Amino acid sequence: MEVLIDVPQTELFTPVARIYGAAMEHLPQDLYIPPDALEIMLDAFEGPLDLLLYLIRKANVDILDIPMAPLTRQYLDYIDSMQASNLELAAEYLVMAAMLIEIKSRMLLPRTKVGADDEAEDPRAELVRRLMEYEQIKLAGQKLNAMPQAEREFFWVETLVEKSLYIRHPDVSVADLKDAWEGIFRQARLNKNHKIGREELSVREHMGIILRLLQERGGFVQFETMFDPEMGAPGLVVHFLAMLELAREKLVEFTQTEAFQPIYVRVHQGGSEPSQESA
Amino acid sequence: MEASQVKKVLEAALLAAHEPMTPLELRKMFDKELSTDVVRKLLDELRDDWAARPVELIQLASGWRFRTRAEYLPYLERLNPEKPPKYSRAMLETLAIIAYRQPVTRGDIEEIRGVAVNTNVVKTLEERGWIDVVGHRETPGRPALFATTKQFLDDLGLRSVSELPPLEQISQTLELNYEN
Amino acid sequence: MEASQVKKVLEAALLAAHEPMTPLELRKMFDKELSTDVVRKLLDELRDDWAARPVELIQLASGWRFRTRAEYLPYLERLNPEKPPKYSRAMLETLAIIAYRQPVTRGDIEEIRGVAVNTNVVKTLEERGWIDVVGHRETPGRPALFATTKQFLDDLGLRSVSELPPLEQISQTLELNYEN
Repeated sequence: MEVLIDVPQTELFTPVARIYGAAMEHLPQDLYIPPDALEIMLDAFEGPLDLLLYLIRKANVDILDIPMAPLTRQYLDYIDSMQASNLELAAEYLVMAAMLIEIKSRMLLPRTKVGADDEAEDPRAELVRRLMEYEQIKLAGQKLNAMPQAEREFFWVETLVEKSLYIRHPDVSVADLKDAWEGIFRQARLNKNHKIGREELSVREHMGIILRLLQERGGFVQFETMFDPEMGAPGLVVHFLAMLELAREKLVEFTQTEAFQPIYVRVHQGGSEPSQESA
Repeated sequence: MEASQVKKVLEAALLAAHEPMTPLELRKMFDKELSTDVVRKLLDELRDDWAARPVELIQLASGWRFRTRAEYLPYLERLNPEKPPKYSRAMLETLAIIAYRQPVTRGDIEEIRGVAVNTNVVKTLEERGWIDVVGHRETPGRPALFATTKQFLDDLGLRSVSELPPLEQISQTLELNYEN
Repeated sequence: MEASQVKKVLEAALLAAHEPMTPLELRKMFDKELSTDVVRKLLDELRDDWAARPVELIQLASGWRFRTRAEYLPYLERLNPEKPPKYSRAMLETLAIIAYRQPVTRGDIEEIRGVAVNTNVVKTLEERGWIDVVGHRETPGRPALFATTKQFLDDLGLRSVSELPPLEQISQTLELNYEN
């Protein structure tokens, strides 16, 4: 007959009891436990099933073949000792005592046959079923406790995210710009003479390109070098128009020392001389 | 985007996550460019890439997450001398009943353990986010039915309840003995 | 303990830490076997080891911590998208004027909009790299001329300003109205 477990595995959790301040780590090893030992073990049991299981395991008794007489006697001794010490006795223990006595009395009676083939049920069957189920759960609880647990055996990784390192810019779509422009129109009630189409836009873009190029090259550039044949004919025309528009808006000026000499484009120089001259 | 770059983005997201993440969620980072299957495949690769490192990428009930490997516990423990609280036997047995027999009512738990269930035990497990009420049994009083949560599985490093350690087969000897 | 093993322990601790950790704290894991200087040196090495990864080890005033690199934040943002910020009307109108009428001075913008231009509006657009100064108009005060940049075109998915929607339709509507 194998004993699955020795004692309730209380040492996993807390000492069984304290005697004169010293922790008592193991329960008494004998089957017939002196009542005063049981008394201090009160808190070590999780209830009547736990106590019963302990008594059975201690007695090296197969759980399926419980000797009812000694078991019931021991159980009652235990309850007596608790009552004698004025310990508050949980109702569950009394219910269990009643159940044990009932089983024992039924075992004394001759078994009645239910049917021809059916064996009469052993009065201990229900108790055995409950004890086995409880033992299974008790062991499962210990297994769960032994499993690695978050923040106990392992820790989650969580690196710092500094959101401020990423500035989210508002999204702007082409439609937003169109809406904004139309808004300005509506508000300003501009008249129909304001007609802005693709052509004019290209000119305006090229005006920016020319100014940027002049800036990069020191503000003074030979006229021909401002034109890249790769722009294609329409591009070159727009580029030329942009040049003229820039001149008209007095943003650039052209110089040529004499006929057939290179023409230079330069950013309009500060001062008011040219405008005075033209005036 | 190249696979190596996708893996780096996944790595960044998972290292920074404060909860497990599913392939479906992670996919959001790529503007639906990638299928969930591709994300899953890359997660498998990422797990292998980290095989020799002190943290591991694991798949849990509610997704993927990085955690420290168990063998580093002895060192990490020294950083926080405060020991994590130990669970009482009542707590562990109640948890075991809910985990292995779910969904169960308080009455079912009392029936198995043979004692009344302490309200604090259930409350503590609920507060930890390990169990919750999943319904009511249609019997008088409509008692609440408890079950374990995804977080319980996550915290135990499991993908599903079926990965819980199997119950001891105590009943195996039952039939043999009845023959006597 | 070998240096490589110490580094793994440091890596595990820092990846799981919820706040920056000092070399003095980290040293506790090694039972005073290591000097703070050695820990510091290994942290420097660890930082270099992580140089090519999506997470970086950084030294802050209060200690060392792993942090997600800034370039991965746009992806992480998609996991929990916040409402995108929006530009004010003034901002959009100013941008529209610069885009459609470039090059323009601040005075031109004010004239078209009928209100003074807020300095911050121009500054924000410049900081975003969408507009810049391409020259100066030779009028008193030599006001700066603003134009849109290549970056602006790229960000809006345009190849050239001429791809902006033409505004002829407005004029047409206006003409129609005038005909009535």
